[in-house]
Amino acid sequence: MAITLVFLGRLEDAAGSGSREVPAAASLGQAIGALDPDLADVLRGPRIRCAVNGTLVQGDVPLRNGDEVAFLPPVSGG
Amino acid sequence: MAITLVFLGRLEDAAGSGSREVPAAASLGQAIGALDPDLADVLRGPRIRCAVNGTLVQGDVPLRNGDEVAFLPPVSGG
Amino acid sequence: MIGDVRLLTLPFDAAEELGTFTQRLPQAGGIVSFLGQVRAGGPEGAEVEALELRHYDPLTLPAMTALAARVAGRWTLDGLLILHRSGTMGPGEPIVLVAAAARHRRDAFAAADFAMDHLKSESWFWKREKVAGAWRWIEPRDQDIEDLARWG
Amino acid sequence: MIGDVRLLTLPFDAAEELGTFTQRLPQAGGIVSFLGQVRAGGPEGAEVEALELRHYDPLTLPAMTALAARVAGRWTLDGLLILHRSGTMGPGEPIVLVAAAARHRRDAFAAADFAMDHLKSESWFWKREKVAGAWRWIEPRDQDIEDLARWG
Repeated sequence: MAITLVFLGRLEDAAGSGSREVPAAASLGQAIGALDPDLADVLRGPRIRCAVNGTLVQGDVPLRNGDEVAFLPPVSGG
Repeated sequence: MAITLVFLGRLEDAAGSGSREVPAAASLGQAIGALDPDLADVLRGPRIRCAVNGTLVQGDVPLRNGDEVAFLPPVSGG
Repeated sequence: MIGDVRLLTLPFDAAEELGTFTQRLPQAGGIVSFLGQVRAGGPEGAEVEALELRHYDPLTLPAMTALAARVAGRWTLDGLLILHRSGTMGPGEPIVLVAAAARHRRDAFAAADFAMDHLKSESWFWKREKVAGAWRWIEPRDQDIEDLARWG
Repeated sequence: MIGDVRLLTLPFDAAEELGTFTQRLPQAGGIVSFLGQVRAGGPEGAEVEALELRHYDPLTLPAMTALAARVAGRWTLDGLLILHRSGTMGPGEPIVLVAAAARHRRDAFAAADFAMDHLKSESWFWKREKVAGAWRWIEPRDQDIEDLARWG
């Protein structure tokens, strides 16, 4: 029973790795709340977007076992 | 004692060749006036520009023996 | 229309790619291309030793493909090429190649320009640079946001 | 700045020329190019079998060089390439290649766009096309004059 968190760009430095498995949580908010408070604060930042299983989401959404949640800071590509 | 006339673009068709030698004339106006009247009319057209020895000229200008006079219709390049 | 959109994780030869694209489009009167490459030599001697672009598989290529469809819908094109690197690159290496082929020159210029503005500011890439041995993440530039605002 | 302005009377390989130009400019972040080629296939089946550009030696290359200087004075560029064919060309053959290399993308786009508008409308070339076996001289297009007016 786990979900995968993916940290893109500078969030990788904040999280200490590009991704990690965490215990399943009922919602995105609960998954973030279970993290280290400093990291949780960063992930709740106004410019951080989230995608669940490759689809962008807004606000709190329910999660299911096996979901992949990506945290996306502002892009700086090309 | 001659000058060279060069006919660019569609003026080549009007002149029958890309260039020709003609007897020296004291001025551009005289050189044009000595040509077949139909061709002279075309060369006096408002959109035809002239260059003498590679320099654009406006209006009537004196000519010297050996000059090259180019008649330039509107460009359509590239 | 010939569309060719690729996310590349290995170096590519921009001149060869553009040559191949062009050969497939003899009916196009004009082809405008933009090549973005890792700059050799930086301002104030801050030489970028390496540049890394990270992408996120579930989002990055699908968004590039969606952008290509948007560009193709906005201008009359014969062909559109969008190649973007991911991974680590050294000075002088190509990062992005966009080419738009059209019967009319203005369409090709506008399409390539629009595609680049949107790739730069909206596509799912995160960039970091290695300067003086240290990696640092690059924040988005205000200029990129301004460039985007041009298209209304 | 690297300036390369040539009037060519024989076919050229546009991809190879652009590759060579790019290799000389590792410090440029962006390179915008425009390639104009003889269109294969025409509207309403009026296939252009051949295109001929005539130039006038005393004027044509000097004016191209002057245009390059004007472009280089107006934008901050690392390099500017202007190649233009003269003579007879078949479908798919390159006619003109312009490339502008710059630190900033906007400069490269604007410089290439400006150079093309001015090459098209002001440079000393006269064009004729062979359609259905008959040559006809091409008159300037109103669109070219409008394109020029954009630059004030």
